[in-house]
Amino acid sequence: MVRDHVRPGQTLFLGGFGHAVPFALGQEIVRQGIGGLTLCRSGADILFDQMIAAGVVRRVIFGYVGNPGVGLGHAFRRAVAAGTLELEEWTNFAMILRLHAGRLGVPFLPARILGIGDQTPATAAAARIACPYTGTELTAIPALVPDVALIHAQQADDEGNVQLWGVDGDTVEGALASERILVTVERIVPAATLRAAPERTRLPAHRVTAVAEVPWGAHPSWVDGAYGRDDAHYRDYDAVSRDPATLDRWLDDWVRSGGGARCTDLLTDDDLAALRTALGGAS
Amino acid sequence: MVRDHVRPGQTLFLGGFGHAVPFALGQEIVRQGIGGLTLCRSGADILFDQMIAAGVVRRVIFGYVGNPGVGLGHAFRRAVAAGTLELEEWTNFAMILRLHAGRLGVPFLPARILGIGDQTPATAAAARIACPYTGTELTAIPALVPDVALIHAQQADDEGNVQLWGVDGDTVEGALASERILVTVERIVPAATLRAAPERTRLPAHRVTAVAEVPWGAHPSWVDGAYGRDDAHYRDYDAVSRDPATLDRWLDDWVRSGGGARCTDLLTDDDLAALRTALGGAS
Amino acid sequence: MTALGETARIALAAARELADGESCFVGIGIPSDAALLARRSHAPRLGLIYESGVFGADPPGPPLSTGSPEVAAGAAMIADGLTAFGELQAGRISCALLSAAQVDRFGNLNSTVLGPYEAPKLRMVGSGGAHDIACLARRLIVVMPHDPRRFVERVDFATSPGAAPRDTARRRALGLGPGPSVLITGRGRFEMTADGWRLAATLPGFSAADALEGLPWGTPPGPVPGVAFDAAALSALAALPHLHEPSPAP
Amino acid sequence: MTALGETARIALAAARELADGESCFVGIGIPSDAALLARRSHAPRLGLIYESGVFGADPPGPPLSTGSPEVAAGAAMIADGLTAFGELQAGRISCALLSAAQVDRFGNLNSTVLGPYEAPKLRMVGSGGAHDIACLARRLIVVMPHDPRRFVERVDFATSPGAAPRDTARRRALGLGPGPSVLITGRGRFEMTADGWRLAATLPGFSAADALEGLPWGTPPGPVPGVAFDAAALSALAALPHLHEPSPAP
Repeated sequence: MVRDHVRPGQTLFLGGFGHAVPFALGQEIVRQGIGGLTLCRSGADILFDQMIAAGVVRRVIFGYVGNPGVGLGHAFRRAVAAGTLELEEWTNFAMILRLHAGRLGVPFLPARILGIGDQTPATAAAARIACPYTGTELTAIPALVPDVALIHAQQADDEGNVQLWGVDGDTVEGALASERILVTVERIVPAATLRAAPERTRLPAHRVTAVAEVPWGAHPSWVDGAYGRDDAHYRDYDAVSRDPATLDRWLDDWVRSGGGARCTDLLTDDDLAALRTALGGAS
Repeated sequence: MVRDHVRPGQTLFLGGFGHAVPFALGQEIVRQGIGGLTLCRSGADILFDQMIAAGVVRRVIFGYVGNPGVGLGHAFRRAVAAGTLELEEWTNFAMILRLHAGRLGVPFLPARILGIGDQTPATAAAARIACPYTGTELTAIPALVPDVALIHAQQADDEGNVQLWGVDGDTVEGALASERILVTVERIVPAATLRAAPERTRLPAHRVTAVAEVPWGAHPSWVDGAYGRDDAHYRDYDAVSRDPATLDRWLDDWVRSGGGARCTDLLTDDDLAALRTALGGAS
Repeated sequence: MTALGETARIALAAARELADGESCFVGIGIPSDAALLARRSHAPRLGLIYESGVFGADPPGPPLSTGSPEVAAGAAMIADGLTAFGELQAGRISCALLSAAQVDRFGNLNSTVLGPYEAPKLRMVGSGGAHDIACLARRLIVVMPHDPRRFVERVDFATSPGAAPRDTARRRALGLGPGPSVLITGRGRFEMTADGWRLAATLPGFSAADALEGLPWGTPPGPVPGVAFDAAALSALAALPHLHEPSPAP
Repeated sequence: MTALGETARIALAAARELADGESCFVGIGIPSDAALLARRSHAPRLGLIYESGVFGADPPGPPLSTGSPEVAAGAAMIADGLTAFGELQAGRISCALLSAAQVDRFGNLNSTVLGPYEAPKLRMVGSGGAHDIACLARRLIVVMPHDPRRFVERVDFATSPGAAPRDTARRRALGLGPGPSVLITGRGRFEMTADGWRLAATLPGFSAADALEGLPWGTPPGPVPGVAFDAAALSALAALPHLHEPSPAP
């Protein structure tokens, strides 16, 4: 799926705001060495950091890059220091609005933010406009239309309708803003099962380019109703990612040699059972 | 609830796009004779027409007023001809964007519509703006913040969290755009029941002014999972509303003497059972 | 074939305009019926989208409203109106079907007023989503019964803008869709040209003269082919009872 | 009382700022802990809102991320980030809590870089929603451990704008919230004035001199009252083990 639909140099939206982060898809891109990419989303976690460490990322468009609740993104931090990563830095709300504008098919949306405080080069370049009715000064947040969205979700049917529930953040905004949508799911379900709960469908089949069944495809993040978040993995990543050589060996073990769903091969059956019944997982 | 929170002359958003139209709340306003109202929504059905016929409406802000699939809104049509109703006429997408702007707290949102074709006085007065990035000419759709939203939904808990699923249209947009939200529900449920399916909650407790349990509160429209749409009632309304005197008698029977949930008193038990098991109702 | 009612003929002819895998924004009535016929015959993966926010619908019976139980029953996705119109504005929906009270030479549609706006002879329902669809759809098919009163040189109010050459230039400048390209009536299939509608084909049982009878726009440039309804579509029609009523021979 | 760890003290003191029935936009860490403490003691109807789109949360344990299972578990509503920030921008959320790497005299917060933006000494995580919250919140409470390195005359980068008099005027013109009004540290409670933070109260076990130790802003204008933690809050704290660690006496 990745081989057919992701090209070097493209702009990719990565789904998952803490929940349902598309690790399997992102790590497959690392394995295939598809480089020169621009990654975007509002709040990004260690999948961004891993892809930066693996050298496939040229540029990030973001509101936050780190290891939430744990600390900094160390590969991100080093790449900034080395000058090997271009930054286009917004805020989380600004990123959501950039994607919302893309999704709605307008070139910009107005917002009250970014008119005060220190600005990054990106936000300093944003246009200021006046509301034609009230005169209020607003920031014109430019639309963002990524080439490809990478999404992990609970389930899809054969036609490609995708059901995703639980924490969303900007996942659906980013998917619908994108030209193409690639999806991994925990399971493929019959069309009748999906159509019995149409409110859970968030991406309609005609917008979805390809779907693959990849259980555990969001590990170490979590999938509501399937498995909990592997917080220990996020904490471990902080330790291994502080040193570039250690991180490189870790990427060999966890990403390059298998990765994605298969990185769960490195967990014991007991580990997986514990995650399955963890908070957020199946009960 | 209506007595405490609705004042003459206010602007009311009426929820329900075909589904879950707040008939009980609207008809209670008629019974209490709260007049001089402005009603707004995108696509409005016969509840607008009844409130116009009852003389409580001074103005409508709308994209459509009619009896969907059946015909015109006859009281609406007559009030326009008589010059007793002020029209502020947009389109459905424009109304959705007006409410969306209100909900997002910006004074306008840009859109590609309303720049071609004949314009109503309202749309002709809408400002045209240029995108500061692309130069594209766009229409600035002004925000709409109704005083009160009237909403019917499936269920709520004691705290006032409201769950609404199925067809939405602009119901949630209009509710969140409004200063206050009044809600009738088919049933009050324990907080634990509601919190077991938090994706179904669409209005958070701190935004909801009051909730009342009013089973059948959306009849003759429908409530997903509870009862089907009483299409025969909509067809009958077309017949009775063609003549003002007939309509006035009908309003006495169906609205003024009881109305809302109680208008189902006029249906037989067999009628109600049939609606409960109709398409869309409980199975 | 003359046993087919007018609604059935229009739905059959309009269904032929829709390809498998397309997404199609539809309203209530013939637009919905036509898309459903296509989905039940040659286009099983056609995605029906209603302005109420329903995607991938497959109504088990004719809905009265875009928010009716029939629209929701068995749908693939229920979102909201913002999602439906947003996808349309972003150019993510491949086509749309519209009808109205009046259509004119350049495909302007009227669903607002007969007579002047400020003092109408008949106040109708208003745009609903029709203006938005006519602006934003990437491909637009208009369906109308062959009732000459509905076909006018210029509509009383252009609720839904058409494709006159001047409008086409403005549409391009605004980043809109091209406007209506095909008109299906109960008797013929018309295509939009720089001079307005041109009869491109006739429906089974009707001649070119029948198709143009009472219309304010011109004669066909030469011989006009006939549209043929295939067996799959006719058999799908048979399963939609409300479209299967007989009608008087023309 | 000196057995209370710094995190617990800050959470207890910040919780006192929140009234029952309020809605409160919170992030991970002490902001989340403080709001939860309030909800579990004097403010049982406090609505916790996370930028991930979760409303009415009641985390059973400390989440690492605003999208963590603990945030979703038992929440009243899960929507999306647009809904959360939209409600904030529309002024529909009564207050917010923020923390950061640095805070300065006028409540500017830095979570972007130490050193210059183009050549940082330390590149941090960036704004996330912090800038947005600092602009839009109708009432803003800042929480910070008492680590003098974090308290500076002027932050290296004002990710989240403060409430200097010049900024206050601009905030009014832009229709923004007033900026930070209260700062809770591990030792004191500060209020924003036209001259910047002014010590308004001390936390149990600390003197005014302790509260100001190592800070770049001035002495208190006179005697400063002490904050008292009530029994309900302390008992709620006991049920939140991660906040109950002992800490060295000051």
